[in-house]
Amino acid sequence: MYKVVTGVVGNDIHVVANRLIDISLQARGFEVFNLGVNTYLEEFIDAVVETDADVLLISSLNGEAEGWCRELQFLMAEYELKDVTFVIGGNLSVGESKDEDLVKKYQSYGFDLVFHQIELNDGLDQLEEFLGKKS
Amino acid sequence: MYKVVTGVVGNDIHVVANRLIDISLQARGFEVFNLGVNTYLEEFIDAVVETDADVLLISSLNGEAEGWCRELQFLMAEYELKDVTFVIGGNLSVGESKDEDLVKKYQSYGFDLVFHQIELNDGLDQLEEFLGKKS
Amino acid sequence: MTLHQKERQIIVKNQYVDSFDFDEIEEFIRSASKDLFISHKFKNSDTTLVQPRGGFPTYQKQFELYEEFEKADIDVMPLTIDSHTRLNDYGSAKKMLDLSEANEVDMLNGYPLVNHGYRTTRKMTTHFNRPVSLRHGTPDARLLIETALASGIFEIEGGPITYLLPYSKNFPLDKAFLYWKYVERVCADYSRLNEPINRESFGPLTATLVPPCVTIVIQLLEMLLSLEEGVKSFSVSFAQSGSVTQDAVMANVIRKMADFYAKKIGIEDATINLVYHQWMGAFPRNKEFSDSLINSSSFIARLVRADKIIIKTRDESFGIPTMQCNAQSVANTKYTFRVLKGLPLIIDEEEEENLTKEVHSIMEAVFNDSADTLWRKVFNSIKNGIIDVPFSPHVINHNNVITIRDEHSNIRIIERGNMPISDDCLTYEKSKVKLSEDKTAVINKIIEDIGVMHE
Amino acid sequence: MTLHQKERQIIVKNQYVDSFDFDEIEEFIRSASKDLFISHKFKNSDTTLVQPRGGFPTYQKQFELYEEFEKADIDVMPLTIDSHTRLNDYGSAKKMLDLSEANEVDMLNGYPLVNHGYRTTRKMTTHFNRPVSLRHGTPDARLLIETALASGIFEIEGGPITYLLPYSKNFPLDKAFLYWKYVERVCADYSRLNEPINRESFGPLTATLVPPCVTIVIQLLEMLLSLEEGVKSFSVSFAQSGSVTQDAVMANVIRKMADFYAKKIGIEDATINLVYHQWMGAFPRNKEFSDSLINSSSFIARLVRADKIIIKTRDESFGIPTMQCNAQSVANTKYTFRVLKGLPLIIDEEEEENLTKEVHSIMEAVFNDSADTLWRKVFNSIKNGIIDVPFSPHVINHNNVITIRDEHSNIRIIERGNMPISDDCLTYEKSKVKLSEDKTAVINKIIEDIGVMHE
Ligand code: B12
Ligand code: B12
Repeated sequence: MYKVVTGVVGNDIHVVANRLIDISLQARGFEVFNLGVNTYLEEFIDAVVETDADVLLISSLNGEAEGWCRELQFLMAEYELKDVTFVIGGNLSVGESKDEDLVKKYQSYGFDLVFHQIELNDGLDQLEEFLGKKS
Repeated sequence: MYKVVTGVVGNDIHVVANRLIDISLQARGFEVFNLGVNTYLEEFIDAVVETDADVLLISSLNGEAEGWCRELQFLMAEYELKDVTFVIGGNLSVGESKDEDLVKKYQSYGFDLVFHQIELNDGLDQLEEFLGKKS
Repeated sequence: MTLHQKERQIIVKNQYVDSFDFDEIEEFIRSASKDLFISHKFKNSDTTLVQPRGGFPTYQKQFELYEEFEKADIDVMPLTIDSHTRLNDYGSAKKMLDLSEANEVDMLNGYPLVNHGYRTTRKMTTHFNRPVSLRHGTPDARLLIETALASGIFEIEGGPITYLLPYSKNFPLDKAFLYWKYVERVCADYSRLNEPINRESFGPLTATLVPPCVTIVIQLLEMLLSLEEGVKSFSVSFAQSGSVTQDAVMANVIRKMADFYAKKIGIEDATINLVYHQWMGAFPRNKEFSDSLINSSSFIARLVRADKIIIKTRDESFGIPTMQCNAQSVANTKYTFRVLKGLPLIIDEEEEENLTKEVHSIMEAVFNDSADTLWRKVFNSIKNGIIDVPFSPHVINHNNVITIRDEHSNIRIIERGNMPISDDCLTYEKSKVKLSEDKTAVINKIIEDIGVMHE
Repeated sequence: MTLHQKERQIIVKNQYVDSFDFDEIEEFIRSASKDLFISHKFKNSDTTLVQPRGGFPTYQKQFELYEEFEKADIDVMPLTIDSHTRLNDYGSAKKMLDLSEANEVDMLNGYPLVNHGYRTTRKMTTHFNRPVSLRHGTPDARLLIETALASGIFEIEGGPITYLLPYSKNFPLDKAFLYWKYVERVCADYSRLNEPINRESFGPLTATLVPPCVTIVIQLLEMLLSLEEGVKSFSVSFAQSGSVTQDAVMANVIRKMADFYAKKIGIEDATINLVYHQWMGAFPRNKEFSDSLINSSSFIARLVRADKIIIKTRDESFGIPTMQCNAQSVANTKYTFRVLKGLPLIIDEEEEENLTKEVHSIMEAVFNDSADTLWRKVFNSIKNGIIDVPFSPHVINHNNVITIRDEHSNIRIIERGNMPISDDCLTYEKSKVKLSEDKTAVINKIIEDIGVMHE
């Protein structure tokens, strides 16, 4: 059973997707630690360390993710989080953006899977596939 | 006082603009011979000859004008209508068209003034100006 | 051979037409898929069906249009006929069709069905297997309708009044009645073979300041003329008036009156549906605004619980729309219908009472005409101005009724001409508008009212 | 120096803020153009005012946005604040503002008003000389509102409940009440100098299946808290529910209740206006459909006779709209309002009675709380779940009320949690929905109901 820490990053309080993600992950058999909205990157990392999670699944809806997630790479290095799968999804830019540009950018920050404006279930399918291949 | 023959050409029965044109021309002091809708080019020419009109002002709304007006040049030659001002206005093509292309085309058929999708009063202003210069 | 059969043989013999094989046609209709019949679709649907307009000269382009519509999950396919065919000028239609085929430029504003013929057209209708509605505007539509029915087109729009007064200047009205009697009979006959053929009247008329009572009376009369001949599925229709309340009032009254008058002539087994036309008058010259107008029309169609809506496109004021634009309009309307929920029922008793009275008095006057048949009574009533359609180009029409919009944009009668509406009703109508004494002020107001949906 | 004055001095002293010159500010407000006051505009308008949303990080871009809006003849200019400022995180706001200015990329989702300051911002508001409405979502908005009023922004949206329960997870609710009390007082004070400052509550809340009674109770309570402090112009608001009837019912009930409760606390000289929000929930991912949805919302706003509408754009589900897109939305809505006429009045007595009862019983329970002041009563009522907002991210909110849509898309309560609505009312609500026994079926229905406006 995979452990997943999830929540909405930064000053973002869009909670609806977060509630649905919680339900969906549980339905797929994950053990879920939901930090809810308005969660800072450090809090996510702390929770990952504490719960020994396999996945960190971050949502962002209000367009601010970039400002908050640039530092993932430094924190990853600091805490040596090598086996954790990093996922981000939601609405990942202010205004409209080209998908490919965004994906590249967030990968460079250390995310394995980047889902900009992707249906939740499509994203979670891909996550399961990714985890399957990894193990 | 200028005499003007007007009407809607061909199998076109859009009468609303025709009624307004009648009122507007009269208000501007023209003597109006309104043949109404569904009038063929030959009928127009006959009326011009009969009334000794200064202006032939044709409307077309249903997009068919081109099919009916190509023959103007031949009729003009046949009846030697040199002093008559030929005007056409309304919606002069099926579907959307570029204004310039249309104007050129209708001028080549013998029209002096071509008003595709032009406000009635703007067109009539230009007609008066044209008649002023001519005399 | 009956007179009707003789007439039929003459009609279908035409230099522009391939021979008709009536046995084969009957067999085709008898075994045709139910999905081709809108009467069947009406029975099994609880929302408002969506139908655009659309007709291109060539078969190829018409086919492509239907492909686009299919993608938008259209309910009813349109087949709009070009205006040469409407005037039975198949020669010009052929010339323009040839030019269109040769030059890839559309030289016709619709599909020349008679020239294409039923054998070709049927391939298309059966391929898409959705109801097709024939939109024309033809006073003598006998050959056209024979061709349509043989093609698998089982909804026929029009009627002797609604396709004549707005669409023709000189065509003899009495002939139109006889020609349409023929059409009704053919429709009624074929209706016995499978699901009923649906006939639909064209309520918008000239789409220019037509008062509700005139629209409704004409709808009722065409309905009665059709039911008389044995048609069992009929749609009455009207177009967005410019006032939401007036639309609701019209819908409520027309539904009640249709029942009432059908019963009055002893017919209880016919199905009457209500069709709503999106704004049919002059459109704004702005495509975004046109989209807004179109969506508002869709909203009203649901408010008045129309069984079908006939839609426009954002290109309306420019010209025949591209097929993509047309299909987009279908998709948008279907979206609005899907998400628009919880619609209240709108009733305005005072307005409904007034309109009902007006309709009854005109209908009474028509019935009281001394002629022996209904169509002659109606003919006489139009001839003497008991029925009078504003802005009709037809010579027989009186054009003495004058209407204007009140402050809520309701269309109000300020001159009744020969129309036999009571003094009370006229007083009611006039009480709603502040009338200027000045004649040019009235004319300017009318011009403004024609452009009521402009930017 | 009063306590209020002391508080004020502390607030405006902030490392990110230039000094406040209160004498100058008073003088500015005293002599400000009436056109800057929406309260003045409400008085002199008989249609629904149009207001979009919109905030860009840089002054330059905000100015350009206003230029676009001006061209579309906007009624009320918006100033949407970025979410760092909303959380009083002026440091991050400054960092992102600098980045935005340097890189021509918007690194904030709104205008960081505090960082720009009132001296700068006022230049913009007075230049355009139209009412500006401040949209934020800030629990502690004291500094923000001081800055806004000094900038010539004379409509302040929000309130201790509506800007907390949907917008915050941890911010202490009791503090929010006190901070807003401060805001009300500042608004009331400045209201004496010229036209009244308008306060507006944020009715949409989480925009996710909030039942009408919860919305209305919260609107009434924020209104009362504001009037108590001396505010004389207040707007209650709600968002499109998904059912036209439910919208009409809400509008009728909220208007009556606002009058009733204002009188109840002895206030008769305040003006209460009604604001309607276009669909605030999840938008379709199709821009054409979004346009349709937006237009339908505009239609409903007129049906319910809202005094103002707050609009969305076709970009809603994608991100912050471009200014052109936003201005187009204004122009479209204004067009629809111009041409949409003859609107019927919609009344549903049964629904209105039920909703009125629900509102009264919750209000009664709040008033019956043993605390000494209204704000403490309200605080306690939220804390113990008498008021419970579905999908609130805030820790204090119970999240025990469960709602679902009935077949007409009306939002119905199926679990009342601690909300003191009567058994009769709950039975009425539940009678409207066919409830599945299966729990996952209910969850799936809720997910579907959240996406009710999707393609
Ligand atoms: C409802 C709503 C609100 C409510 C939120 C209530 C609440 N507490 O949850 C309110 C009104 C309070 C609100 C406030 C604000 N909002 Co808001 N809001 C919305 C809206 C309309 C719907 C969001 C929603 O609930 N959708 C339903 C859920 C189920 O869908 P979802 O959130 O899109 O999530 C789906 C996918 O993104 C995906 N997903 C999400 N996370 C993940 C993760 C993974 C791994 C995967 C695979 C998928 C995935 O799955 C979900 C289900 O399909 C959206 C616009 C829209 N989408 O239509 C704007 C929107 C998200 N909001 C926006 C903004 C800017 C704000 C505000 C900053 C200011 C404002 N303009 O009002 C504040 C935010 C304050 C803050 N501190 O964050 C912007 C974001 C801009 C951007 N990204 O460029 C949007 C896009 C609107 C817009 N176009 O301007 N908002
Ligand atoms: C009302 C209407 C009808 C009514 C007409 C009633 C009647 N007897 O008058 C009905 C419903 C019967 C009808 C029928 C048809 N119509 Co029609 N109709 C319209 C509509 C909606 C408004 C026309 C109108 O009355 N406008 C108000 C008047 C005052 O404005 P106007 O006609 O545009 O004229 C203004 C200017 O053009 C200008 N003007 C006109 N003439 C002249 C001349 C000069 C010199 C100048 C300077 C200016 C000028 O001044 C006027 C005032 O500003 C238009 C679309 C639109 N414009 O919104 C379609 C439209 C004109 N119709 C069209 C068509 C195709 C038809 C039909 C063939 C088939 C059909 N699709 O229904 C039949 C025609 C049959 C036939 N034989 O012609 C097309 C024409 C297509 C094209 N040009 O590419 C249009 C554009 C709709 C469309 N987009 O498809 N129609």
